[in-house]
Amino acid sequence: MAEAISFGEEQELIASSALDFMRSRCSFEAVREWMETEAGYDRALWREIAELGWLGISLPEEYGGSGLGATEQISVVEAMGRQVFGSPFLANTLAAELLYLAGNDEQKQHWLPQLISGTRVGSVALGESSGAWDFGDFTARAELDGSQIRLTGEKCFVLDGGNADLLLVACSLGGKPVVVIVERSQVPDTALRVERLVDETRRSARIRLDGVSVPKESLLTGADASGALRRLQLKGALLVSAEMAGAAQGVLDLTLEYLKTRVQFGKKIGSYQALKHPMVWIMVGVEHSRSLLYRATTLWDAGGGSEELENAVRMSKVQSGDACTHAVDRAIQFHGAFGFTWDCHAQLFFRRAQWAEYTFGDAAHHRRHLSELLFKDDAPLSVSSS
Amino acid sequence: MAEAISFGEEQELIASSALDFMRSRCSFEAVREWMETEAGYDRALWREIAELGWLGISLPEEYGGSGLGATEQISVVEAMGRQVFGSPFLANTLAAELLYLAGNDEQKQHWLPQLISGTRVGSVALGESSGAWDFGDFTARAELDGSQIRLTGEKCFVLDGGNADLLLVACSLGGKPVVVIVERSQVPDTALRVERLVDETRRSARIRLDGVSVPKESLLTGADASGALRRLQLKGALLVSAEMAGAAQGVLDLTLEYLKTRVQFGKKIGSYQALKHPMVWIMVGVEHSRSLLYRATTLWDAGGGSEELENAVRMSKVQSGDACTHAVDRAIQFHGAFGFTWDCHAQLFFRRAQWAEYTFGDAAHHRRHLSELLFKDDAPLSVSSS
Amino acid sequence: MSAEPEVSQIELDTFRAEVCRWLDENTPSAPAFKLPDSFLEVSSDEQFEYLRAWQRLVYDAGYLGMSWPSEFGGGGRPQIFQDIVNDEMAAGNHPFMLNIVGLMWAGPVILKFGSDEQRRRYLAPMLRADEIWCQGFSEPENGSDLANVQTTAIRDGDDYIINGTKIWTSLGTQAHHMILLARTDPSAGTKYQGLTFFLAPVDHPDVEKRPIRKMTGEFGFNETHFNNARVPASCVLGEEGQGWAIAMATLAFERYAEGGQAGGLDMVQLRVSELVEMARECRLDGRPAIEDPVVREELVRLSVEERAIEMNDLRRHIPGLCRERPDAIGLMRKLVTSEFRRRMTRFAVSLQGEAAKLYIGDPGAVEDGDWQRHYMNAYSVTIGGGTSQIQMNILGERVLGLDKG
Amino acid sequence: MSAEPEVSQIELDTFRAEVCRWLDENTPSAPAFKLPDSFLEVSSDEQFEYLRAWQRLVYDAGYLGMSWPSEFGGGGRPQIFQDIVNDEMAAGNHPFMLNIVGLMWAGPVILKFGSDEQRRRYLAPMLRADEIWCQGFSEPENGSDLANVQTTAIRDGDDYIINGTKIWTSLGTQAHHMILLARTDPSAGTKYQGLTFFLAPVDHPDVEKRPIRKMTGEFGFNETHFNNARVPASCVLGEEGQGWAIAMATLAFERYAEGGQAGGLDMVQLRVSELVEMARECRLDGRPAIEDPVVREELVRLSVEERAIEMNDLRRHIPGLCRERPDAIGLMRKLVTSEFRRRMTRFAVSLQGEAAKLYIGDPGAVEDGDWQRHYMNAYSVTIGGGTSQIQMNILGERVLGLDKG
Repeated sequence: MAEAISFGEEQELIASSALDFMRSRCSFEAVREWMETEAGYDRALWREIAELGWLGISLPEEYGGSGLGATEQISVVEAMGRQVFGSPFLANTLAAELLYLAGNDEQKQHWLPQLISGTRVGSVALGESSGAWDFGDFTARAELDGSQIRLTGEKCFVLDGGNADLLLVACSLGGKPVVVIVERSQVPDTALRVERLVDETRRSARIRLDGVSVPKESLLTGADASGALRRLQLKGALLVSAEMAGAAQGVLDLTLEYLKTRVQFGKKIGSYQALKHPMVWIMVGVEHSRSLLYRATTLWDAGGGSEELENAVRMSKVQSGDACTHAVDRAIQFHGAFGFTWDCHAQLFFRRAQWAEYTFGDAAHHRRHLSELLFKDDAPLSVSSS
Repeated sequence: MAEAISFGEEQELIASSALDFMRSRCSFEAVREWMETEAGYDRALWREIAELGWLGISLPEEYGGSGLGATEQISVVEAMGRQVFGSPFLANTLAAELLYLAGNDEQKQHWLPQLISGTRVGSVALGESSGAWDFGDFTARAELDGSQIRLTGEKCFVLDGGNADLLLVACSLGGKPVVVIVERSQVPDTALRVERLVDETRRSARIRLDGVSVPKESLLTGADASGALRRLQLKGALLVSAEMAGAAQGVLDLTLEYLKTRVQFGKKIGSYQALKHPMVWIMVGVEHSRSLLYRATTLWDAGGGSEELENAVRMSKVQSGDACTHAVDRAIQFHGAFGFTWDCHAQLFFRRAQWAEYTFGDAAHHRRHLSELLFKDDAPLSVSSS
Repeated sequence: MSAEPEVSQIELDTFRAEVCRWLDENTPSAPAFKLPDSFLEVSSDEQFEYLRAWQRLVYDAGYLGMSWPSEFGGGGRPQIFQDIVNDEMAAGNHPFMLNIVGLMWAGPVILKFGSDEQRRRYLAPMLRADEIWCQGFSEPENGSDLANVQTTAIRDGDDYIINGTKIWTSLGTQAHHMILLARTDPSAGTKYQGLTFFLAPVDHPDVEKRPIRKMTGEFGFNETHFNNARVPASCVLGEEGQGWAIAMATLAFERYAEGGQAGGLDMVQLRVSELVEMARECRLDGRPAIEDPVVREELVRLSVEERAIEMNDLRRHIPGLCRERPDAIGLMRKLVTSEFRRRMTRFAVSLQGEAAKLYIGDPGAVEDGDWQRHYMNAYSVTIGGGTSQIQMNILGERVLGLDKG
Repeated sequence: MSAEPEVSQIELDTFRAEVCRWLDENTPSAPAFKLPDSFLEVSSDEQFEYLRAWQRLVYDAGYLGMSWPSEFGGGGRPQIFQDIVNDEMAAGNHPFMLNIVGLMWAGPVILKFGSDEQRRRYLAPMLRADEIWCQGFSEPENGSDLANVQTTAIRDGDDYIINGTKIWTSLGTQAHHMILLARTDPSAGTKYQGLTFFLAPVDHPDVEKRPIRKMTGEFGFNETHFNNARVPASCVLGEEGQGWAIAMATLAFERYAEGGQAGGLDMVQLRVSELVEMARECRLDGRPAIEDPVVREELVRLSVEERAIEMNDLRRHIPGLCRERPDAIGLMRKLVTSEFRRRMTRFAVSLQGEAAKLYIGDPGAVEDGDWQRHYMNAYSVTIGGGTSQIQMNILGERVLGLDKG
């Protein structure tokens, strides 16, 4: 029997140093400063993060990575979530993993060290305007034209699209999904539009591909792109789940602090059961989230590709999503009128939760999938338009 | 525009006298006594109820009824629900209404005065072992055999089946639904089995029809049985909804009383927000239930047969069901260890709520129907077994 | 406000038809700029002027203040006429009234406790939106604990000198007057004593206003600082020291226990039918959201609750159907409608799939991100005017008769 | 209880296999009569004797009390072995242990506070179910407010004379001993002082037992009346006056903060997979319930929560993953699992359609009405051993550090 939840000293070390780092360097005040800038993050801090080895934490050492696993990786992401940290970390991490999964040796050797060292920023262009979370039938297309690949269509919700030097664009070629490397310099400025997000600490972009043309060596040819994209999707859900577990924990702490200081009717407001009891359920949600998250990373690192892993990741995203969206909702309410202000940090978490819930599938989406996975022997439902 | 909620002095008079009567004559102690008896009710009280005119409250005066409407009728049922009153009232009322809807003049003139005066008890045999709430394809069958009708099959959940002198049996004849009058004396004792219900204040029975034979004049021939049964189903849902609205109100009052007397840690337990706030939501549920109930009865009395009426009745059953099942759940919990005992009256309401929720369709069933009614222009869902 | 004479159904039906016609003909077209969700959200001059012009038009047509006495600028008719106007305006989702603090709270409280002179001075300009009112009960240190007032008003000859800070004053920068609770006798026995209720001018050099930014990113609330602001004693409503009782009466208006002149017109109406429309347009996992049975089920739940709220509003006017807890529906309305709004707007956002994370101003946002803003603004009603938690205390104690905690 | 030496994974795997084999071979077949849902529900002699024989068999095989010192009848091995047995028994839904009050509370508290003489006297017969234990903390007037003890124990020479009533004593009629909290010094300053913890014999003529009927219609609890019952001073656990501290330590066992010998074995296990099975069998509106997407959605929600609870149980043994709130998972377990059980059993009943209203004994009932009974019995865990509301206070105060109300 595989260990149900693995735990190593490496993970503990990384988790506690990540939390210390985030708390000291990414105060909410700093986050608010960065969010007013165009890029949304601080490049000096980005370099420090690269030096800590976080950008390639789960990738092999031969590319400059740390050679650890998802278990250590999510410890970092959890800590980031606690402080509502933005930055292209998620974009860059997913770009590196997609390259690692689907790139050929040359592509990996060329690009991975640059992404892992933080000298260039990568991202993945997955979503389209349909908003579908199950990738597959991309309307963005690639066509071979001599030594070039010509692209058409549009990609949406591209994480840090405006910050990325390198975009891994998922599109279809001859009816099959492929991934193409597009450098930012190959995209005209007018083709990229930064999106206006609910979460102002995050950046994303919509990119028109019509007219973009890249050398045919830009096609990732190391492995089947379908499989790689499916795995990347799961990884994305797992990382965002970790972010939400962290954010739920962060907003729980923030709210507790307020409940322990704010006085009304001569008593700390946290002494009232109307606030105390819901806070207990928020804590329960956090604990559940963490347990399911660690279970999913354990399976990931055990080398799964199995249905059990998919199950575990979806359960983790459902649980973190429900817990976090509930926690931020109560955080606004329990801060009272102050909670309704821009200055109260609860809004940072509230907006982050909105962003994260709808990134790599919301809880309802994953529940739909789980219902198919768990009860697959039972008559599936189909819809017939009348 | 029709009055959205009608209200007359007649209704107020009946509502307050019904409540007074129920409170003085149907104490919880009395209810407990009756539930230990085989019949489950007190025949002397039954005669009094008949004298009050409640058994034919909404039926025309020519049959001995009071000639009032559903609005007055549900005022009585609400009051009964408040005291967890059982008796064959629901069975007898539905039998009389079905006779009135589908019987021919002779049948009405013969039977209605007997049911309305309480000299004989009627019931309706609608359900079957499938447990389906949408009647239509009855497996119980009637066959013409000369001057006789021979019945086969089985009816379940027959309200007060063991108490009834007269059963209106829904079955199919030549593929169409019909209703046949069966007198209790025509059913062998061994064919009737009293069911063991969660609600011990209620009675119901399962009846095997094989071998039962009645004169062919027993067939109701006054109107199309399908339409009558559909309307009866709605009436049943409406009456049970009223019962649940009353029961929710009753258990709210019962619990409030406990919360106002029980002291823990030197304070009335109702002063704790952990109990006070949920009680507020129970009250909200009660108020919502009553408003939707009165809306449905108003439409009923306005002579509806329309989709608007069906909508309103289903909404009423959904709301009363949700409110009542929630109220009884919290009633047990908030009575603490005493709530878990047989002696605490909360259990009477708890068990009644279980019975009522699953009689004439539970909230989930009516929500499924409402989803079809409200969004009928949208692709309906169909299930294809794979 | 006046006793209600019998009005025939025919007269009411005729009036309703007239109102509908008038609204059809006179409601201005939607402006090029974005309108706010409620008067609490007014944050630009163009929004302000648009809404002020609309209120003025409604008043000049005779459809506002209909039940207030005609000698003070009202219509002197039974409240039922105003209710019909309110219903129709809400049902047709016409723009809301601007001067809500005046119409709902200041007006009724001046009618109830004011002198005739005060009624003459304030009511007509209030109805016409010539003079805007704001509310000054909350302070930085008192949210739910309203009686903990720190602002002082010290008598000085024929004036009072006011010092202190009020917070969450909506329309604070445009307002002319504030209903203000201040401590005139700091030595009084309990925190409930020694308070006085003022109709205070705030269009005044010693009153400084600082806008507060909301979680939506917009403005609309203010902090209002009184720095030795001198107001005449004629601004006291009722008697000195009567402040708490008058404030409580005002909150009863606020909490919908008694209808003001603009009930139901203080906020953009949101209806489940709009969600159904959106569910038809938005796709989840490749199918219209409306085809997802789990979505349908929640839409049904919301529809049932919406209908119950509507029916409550009708039933509360029938005393025979509200005998046992006559105040219940009125007092629970704020809690129920605000929590419903929060749940409904949150669900609305979830229908949009990945686009749910886009906000107002993004061309790809569904319905221009309005629902995202509605959702955030929903907290202004679950928090403002007494949080839901305070509402539950009030209901548990006043309606259910449970002990105070 | 003992310090935990390193045990190799191989040794553990071998042990687990051995346990599985033993359970397969030795678990008795289901009896003809209905077994109760938990030890709280034992209400007939045949149930009692069946469960007693099973506990004895398990103990005699060496699978109970495994971590208690061998000199007192235990196995003297690391707790992990007992945990494995508990896991496997729970997973396979083998019958539960009978003497739960002893195994979970009385045993641990005697080990912690008792004299060696007491340990020798009580522990082995407890493990073997030769002597049955019951709990005597609650009284008619104290439910949540446990310290409000009215039962008195007055010293008289070498004895104490006990008077008063204890309530909700499960197995009260069969029990030999009760862990009992009584007031030995009524003049002590606060209600928490002057209490003493007794290991009181209840198989005694001056101790009268009256069965309490539960909402399920069954029995299982008792009122236990002490009428000048004389018990020797050797029955005092710890010191006179130390009662409250020892009772609190006992409740910590009860609330799962520390594992006893029978964790997870005190109740019939209910699993979401059983609901899925039932949803396949039952039809709603003519279709198998499992095909209804709304049913499926709730089954998914329950599955996620069930998995989270399982994973919590694993994670709590990894200190590195519980740094920030080390007690959280242990202390929240009772609240979470009992509320989950209530929600799950309620939903289970709803899958049965109209048959949901049939009860145990009706031939048409689904699974003989077991789920209806499970649902009602679920309240014994959301109420017994500290209501969910009290649990939330404890968690809010001890784990989250919020002020007492």
